[in-house]
Amino acid sequence: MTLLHCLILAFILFTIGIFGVLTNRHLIGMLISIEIMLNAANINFVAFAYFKAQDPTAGTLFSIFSIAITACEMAVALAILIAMYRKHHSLDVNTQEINHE
Amino acid sequence: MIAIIPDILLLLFPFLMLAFKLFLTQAQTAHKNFAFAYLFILLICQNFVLIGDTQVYFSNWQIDTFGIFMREIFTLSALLALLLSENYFKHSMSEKPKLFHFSEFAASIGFATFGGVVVVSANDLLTLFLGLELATIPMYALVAWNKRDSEGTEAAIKYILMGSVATAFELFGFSYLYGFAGHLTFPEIAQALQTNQASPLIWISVLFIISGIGFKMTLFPFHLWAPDVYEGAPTPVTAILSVTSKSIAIAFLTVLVFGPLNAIHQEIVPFLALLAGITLLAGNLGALSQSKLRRFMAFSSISQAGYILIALLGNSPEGKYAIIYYLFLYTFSNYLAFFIFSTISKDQSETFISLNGLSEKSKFLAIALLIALMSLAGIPPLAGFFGKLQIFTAAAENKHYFLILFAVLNNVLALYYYIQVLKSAWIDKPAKEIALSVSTKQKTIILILTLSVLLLGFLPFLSNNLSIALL
Amino acid sequence: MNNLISHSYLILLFPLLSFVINGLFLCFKHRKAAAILSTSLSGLGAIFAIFLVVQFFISGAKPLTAWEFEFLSFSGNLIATIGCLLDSLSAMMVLTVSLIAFVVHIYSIGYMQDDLSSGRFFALLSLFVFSMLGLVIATNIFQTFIFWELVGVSSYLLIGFWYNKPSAVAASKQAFILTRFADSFFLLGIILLSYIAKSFVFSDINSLRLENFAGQMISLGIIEIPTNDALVLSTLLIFIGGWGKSAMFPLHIWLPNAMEGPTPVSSIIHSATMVVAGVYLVARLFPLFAISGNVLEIVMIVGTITMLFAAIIACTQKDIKRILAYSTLSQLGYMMLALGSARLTDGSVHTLGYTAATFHIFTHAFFKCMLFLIAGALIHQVHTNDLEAMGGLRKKMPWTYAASLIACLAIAGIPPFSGFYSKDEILITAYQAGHPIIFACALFTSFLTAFYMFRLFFLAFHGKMRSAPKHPVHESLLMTLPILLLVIPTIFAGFSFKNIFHHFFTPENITAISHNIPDVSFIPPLAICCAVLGIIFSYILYASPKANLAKALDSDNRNTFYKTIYNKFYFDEIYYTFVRQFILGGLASFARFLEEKIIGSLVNFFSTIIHKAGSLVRSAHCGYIPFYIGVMILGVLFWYFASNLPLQGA
Amino acid sequence: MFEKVLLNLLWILPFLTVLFSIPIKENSPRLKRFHLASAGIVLLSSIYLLVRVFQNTVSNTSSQFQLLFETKFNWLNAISANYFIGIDALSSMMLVLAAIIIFTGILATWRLEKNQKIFFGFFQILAASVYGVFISFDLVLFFVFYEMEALCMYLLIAGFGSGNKDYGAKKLTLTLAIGSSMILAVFLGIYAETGTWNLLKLSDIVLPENFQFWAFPILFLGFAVSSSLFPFHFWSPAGHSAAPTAVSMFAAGVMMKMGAYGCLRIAIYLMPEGAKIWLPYLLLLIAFNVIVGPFIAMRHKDLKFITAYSSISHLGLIFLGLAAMTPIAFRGAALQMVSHGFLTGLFFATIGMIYSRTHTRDITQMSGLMKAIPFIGVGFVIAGFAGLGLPGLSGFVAEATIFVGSFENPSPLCRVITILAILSITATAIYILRCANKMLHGPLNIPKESLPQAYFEEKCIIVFYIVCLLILGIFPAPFAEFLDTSIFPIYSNLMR
Repeated sequence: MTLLHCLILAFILFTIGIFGVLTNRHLIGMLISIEIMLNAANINFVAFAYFKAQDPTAGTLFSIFSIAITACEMAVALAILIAMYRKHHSLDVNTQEINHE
Repeated sequence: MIAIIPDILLLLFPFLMLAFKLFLTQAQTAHKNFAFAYLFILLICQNFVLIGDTQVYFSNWQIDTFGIFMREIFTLSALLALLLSENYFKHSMSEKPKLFHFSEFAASIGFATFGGVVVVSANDLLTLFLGLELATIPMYALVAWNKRDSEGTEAAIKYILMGSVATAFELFGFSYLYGFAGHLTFPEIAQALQTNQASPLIWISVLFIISGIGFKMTLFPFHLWAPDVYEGAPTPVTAILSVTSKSIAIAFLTVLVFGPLNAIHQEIVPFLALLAGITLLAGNLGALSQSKLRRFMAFSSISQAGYILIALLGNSPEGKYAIIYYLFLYTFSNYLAFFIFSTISKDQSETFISLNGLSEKSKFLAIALLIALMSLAGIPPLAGFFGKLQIFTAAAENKHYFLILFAVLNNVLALYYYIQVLKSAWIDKPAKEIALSVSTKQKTIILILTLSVLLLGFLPFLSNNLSIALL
Repeated sequence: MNNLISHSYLILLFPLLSFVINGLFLCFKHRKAAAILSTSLSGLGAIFAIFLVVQFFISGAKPLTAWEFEFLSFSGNLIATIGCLLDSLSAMMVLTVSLIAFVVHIYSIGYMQDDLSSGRFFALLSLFVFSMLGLVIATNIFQTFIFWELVGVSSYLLIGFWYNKPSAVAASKQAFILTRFADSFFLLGIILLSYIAKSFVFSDINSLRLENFAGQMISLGIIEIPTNDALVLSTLLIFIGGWGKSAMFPLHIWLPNAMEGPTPVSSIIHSATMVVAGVYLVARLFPLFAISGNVLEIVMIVGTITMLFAAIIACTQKDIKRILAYSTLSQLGYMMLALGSARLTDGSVHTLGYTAATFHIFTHAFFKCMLFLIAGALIHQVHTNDLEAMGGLRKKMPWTYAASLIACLAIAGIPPFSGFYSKDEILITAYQAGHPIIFACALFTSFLTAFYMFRLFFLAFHGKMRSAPKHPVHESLLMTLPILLLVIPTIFAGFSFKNIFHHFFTPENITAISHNIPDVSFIPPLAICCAVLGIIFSYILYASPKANLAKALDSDNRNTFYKTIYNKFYFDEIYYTFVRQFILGGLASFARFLEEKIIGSLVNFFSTIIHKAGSLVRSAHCGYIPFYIGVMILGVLFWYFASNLPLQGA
Repeated sequence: MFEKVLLNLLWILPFLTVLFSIPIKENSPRLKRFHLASAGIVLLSSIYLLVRVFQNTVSNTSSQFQLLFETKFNWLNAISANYFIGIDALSSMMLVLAAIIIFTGILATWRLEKNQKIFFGFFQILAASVYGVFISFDLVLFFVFYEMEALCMYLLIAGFGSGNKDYGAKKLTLTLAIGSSMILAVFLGIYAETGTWNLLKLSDIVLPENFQFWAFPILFLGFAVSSSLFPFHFWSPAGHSAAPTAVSMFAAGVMMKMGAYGCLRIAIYLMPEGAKIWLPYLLLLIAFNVIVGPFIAMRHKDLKFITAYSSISHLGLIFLGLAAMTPIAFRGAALQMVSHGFLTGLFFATIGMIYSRTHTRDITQMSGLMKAIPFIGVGFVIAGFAGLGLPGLSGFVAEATIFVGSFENPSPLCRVITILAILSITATAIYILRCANKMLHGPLNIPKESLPQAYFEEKCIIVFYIVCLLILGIFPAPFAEFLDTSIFPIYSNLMR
């Protein structure tokens, strides 16, 4: 396992995330896909820290912080989703968008 | 140690607000007045921070001149946003139900503002990222503040989904930057960029970082969310989105571009130039025939983002100076516009039509509107013009003549749509007479803002003081 | 006596004063005062002019610049000045203009006494006199142009004096525009000439020599021509100015139409003074014309055509003023012909033409002015211009009748009246120049002149009244006196001044050539014969007891030829068609089409494009989240390719 | 010192007037008088300054402007922009022109019924902007004043105009904004190349030839937009026809001159090489103005359209003078700027008076007005005569100077266009006379009671302008030589 393998893995994950966001019509599903994208970045950090970096602690720290922040973000997101669900009783993007003009 | 005190005070602000909420449940007005007074005093404190060499606290909390001025802008914006929001907590508006929980609202704004402070104080990528997230996450909540307003919730959904995608891009870009440099601290990244051959890794990382921040700064084509969110959010939140959020984003870019990435500034510049050009064109075109004021302001702020970006094409001190100067004036002009819109929105929707007959009802408001919009359009001798002038001068030093020509010609488009608003306020006759009720407090604020917009550009004090500090 | 010349600024001052005072203070409310003021000032002017001119000729008639001040200095030598050049030509013109102005002023008091706006009339008349005097005393061609335009505008204002009469308004506009059209060439000529000569001053211009410019070239934009040719061209362009002002064919049509103005105006502006400005200009620049190759021939041909053409038309007209107008045209043609035929076929130039033309300006001014005054008197009494409605006025207006007989004899060229002498000179010039056809034309025109003038005379005064006048016809003193005053020069100007003209009126810088002058002694009797023939002819047709007046005056049942002449060869119609179809309908419509359809729609096109782009941008903001995110991701890809970052190999 | 203060007051006074007029009662006679008094003071000071400059100017042979009564201090240090004002021959003449037009503009609006405070307030700001343009010798300051008019122009036209006013106002404001954008871009370029905005310092620095090549046409055309050079002239008919009288007078009389002034003072002065390369080609654009303009005017019936196209063609003559690049032609252009200001001011003023009485501007609907309102009619006719270049009025002097001057330029294109321009004076006569004849002459078709005689202030306006036209038309020599002191530096810079 080399750095390249990890980077390719991360990239594939990132692409999967993108694909997921684009194709999912369910808001929760989209959030999960976004989570995958964020984790791909985390893998990058860890991989760089492990294989290459002069300052390996920084990379690992970064990924831990980012996981925590992502959690916050998701918490807010879920709160908004709940507010949304209370109004619309649905979390499908297709039913929700207000078409402007 | 003195320089960090305002930062600590700012950090305390949200906690104090929450504490008030917990312990003094009844004194609603006191909350508000406390918040205004606190932020106002904070602003004055920040003003007393000595400007000079960069000071570093806790190994990565760096306070430099740029940061000090940005702090002032953030605090100013927060103060104005709270003042603007006051009425929205008092009674419901024609379009939106009444807002609740002022303390939490103020606390969220406080957190977002502190996020901005973190961004400009950051000395490594991690802090930078933390600051950005700290500034962003409260914004998501603020957009959705009004639970009973489904539009607001939907806007928040859009905002948070796209914001998260943008965060992912940014994080991905950061990871490559880290991978390239092997460090997270700015000086070491800068050194790595200077010594090593620039590899494709770095370019991808730059592309991802700029795309990610492009979302916050509403750069083309990451700006699509802005009109919907600006429209859906409560008006004070819209104002803060268009000022604080944008300022934080541009501060983020400035910190990066003139900091660690300065070594590859020349290579990034064409990209930034294209981004700026296309963004301001897109913003201007979008604003051409709008009918809703907040949506209109969204497009206008998109094009303003394009203008600010032009400053990054210049060299470090001039570019930073131009950005700060512009942001100051932009803050005043933009809030002035929002304050005026808020006065009409009590009984009417925030659309162009509601402005009709404003000049008959209140000459004062109509003139203030004229000044605000013409300042945004960059007509001398109003503040906005001088802001743009500084930006263009910064870019001209690096001979980006073509972009400048393109940008100034775009000004004409901007002038067109600002005139459309003026037409509604000055020329068109209202279908039915609806009385305006403007409180003295609002009038005072509007008067102060109007005078600032009128004089801050033309009179040399602000400009010269900033230039002494920054250049 | 020298102080008279040093006070020659008074020439201009009197009429200017009259114009300013009248125009500012008296124009609207005090018309009587205006009339008296301007008449007395013009009387003073006339007296001063007489003394001045007499003194000038007594002191030897040396050309001199009496006074001069700078108007505008362009560069170096190119200085436009306003000054007073006194030489025999300008002295003669000053005298003529001042005298006629005075006479017409007196006449106008009577003629305009019922008109409520006569204050304005006198103001404008003074303006005209001022401009005309400024024109004739000009020291340089720039000054000429300045006053040339001023006489043009005063003519415009006076023709359109009765501005609520549409025909008068139309005529004034036509007169102004046609002369303006010619003036634009005049101005161009001046600029070209001054560019070559580096001076505006007449003495410099008249001493130009073609040899000095040999080998030089000058660019006229599309083509480059030798400076010599450019000089000739500029002379031609300047002549075009005179062409318009003197209403030479085919720019003549404004003059007959200008008769819509008050009759005193016709008499002073459109017969005696302003219209001879063209002739005066050619005479003033005669040395320049003399060196300018074929321009003099053009002058001659234009003069001949106008002379003949106008005389033919005059024979058929019924409007008394129009007949006189065509007669003026014809006489102007004579003068031009005289100037033009100064150039002999061998290329040399002799001076008789110049003398003849200036002499004819002088004599013609008096009798033609008088004829107009008479016409005015008739119109004032019978309230119509139409000869058909007149007749039999001999008894009612005996003084006028006598005066008009003298005037008609003078214009017809019967000795000893003045017209005979000057016309005789012209005929001699034409003959000497070696153009037999031109000479024949001139002789024939002389016959026609006698014919149409006596046609007018007989129709107006003889026979019996063909319509009953509304008021009793009588002669008013104020109008008859000026007519009688003019009888004096009409009788005496010919033989008494002939020698003066021969002595003093030779152009500078031209040496008279006196070789092989053919015998001309047969010309005077021949001319008299022609004139007498014309008189007899018209007597038979219009005044003899057997004459069938009804038939002679009938213009409807005539052959095409007569009708063509009667309708002035349809020149008015051609002109209107040209203006409407070509200028307004063609050029102007095209210009407007260009402006509105092409430029306007280009502008609209741009704004449409921008609005389209705007709605395109707006339609992207559809509110659909997956679309937004998709665009974001595509945006990253887009910038991957478009950002100019050195991403290759990534 | 007194002159210095006066010069600064020129632009400060209008602002102060606006400020102090806020407490005055709306639509009261005091308000009007207050504004009139302020404009009158400015007018008197500008005349005084003209006299002082006239006394102090000596003939100039250097390539530097002879600047008097300078005030200079640092302004925006960050971009080293200075507050730098001064006055010389050309600017003092233009100042007087502007002051006269502002003064008469206020008089022409004397009978405005409502919203006077707004109208006069904005009008004073316009005034400040033009005074500033003519006295500032720092590019930033110049631009601030130059662009300031965009602030008020739209509202003045759309709020107080007539006809298709919103459209016209937008067209005018936006097109002018295009021009000023181009100017701003080049100013920034000049600053980046040289590091200074000071016009006097800049004249010593030779801008790189490559820069001049690109920048000159942009700058020149940018200025030419406000002087309605083809193809940027389209704002003028729409704008003028919509604007209220005073604004039309201002726009045609002063604002359109600001562009030509900038072309001469800044574009040609700072970029002589660019001028030499480009001006011969720009002649083609000028041809449209000069030659096609009058023909378009012939086909219009609306008085303001006619006058707008007449302005276009007259402004074309200014550009012909500039493009010919000879000292006489430059002087002619400068004279034409002043002269056309007066004549077009008179034109629009009389048109406004006629419109306020007949409520139509269609010349085919009016007839015989001379009978009812002779004073105004005479004013119109004299403006017309000045427009068609009658000697004795200022138009002739300016036009003749331009023609003589531009004929001295030996380039073929310049010759052709000069020749055509001279010949096109007939066309000018045609439309002006057509207009006067249709409208003023003939039988009166409107009841005389609805046509009150000229009011006192209207008479004042007319007399004022006629006096100006006559002074300049009869005694042009002192003015021409006076202007030469400002023209010569430009020419000598060009020949360097």
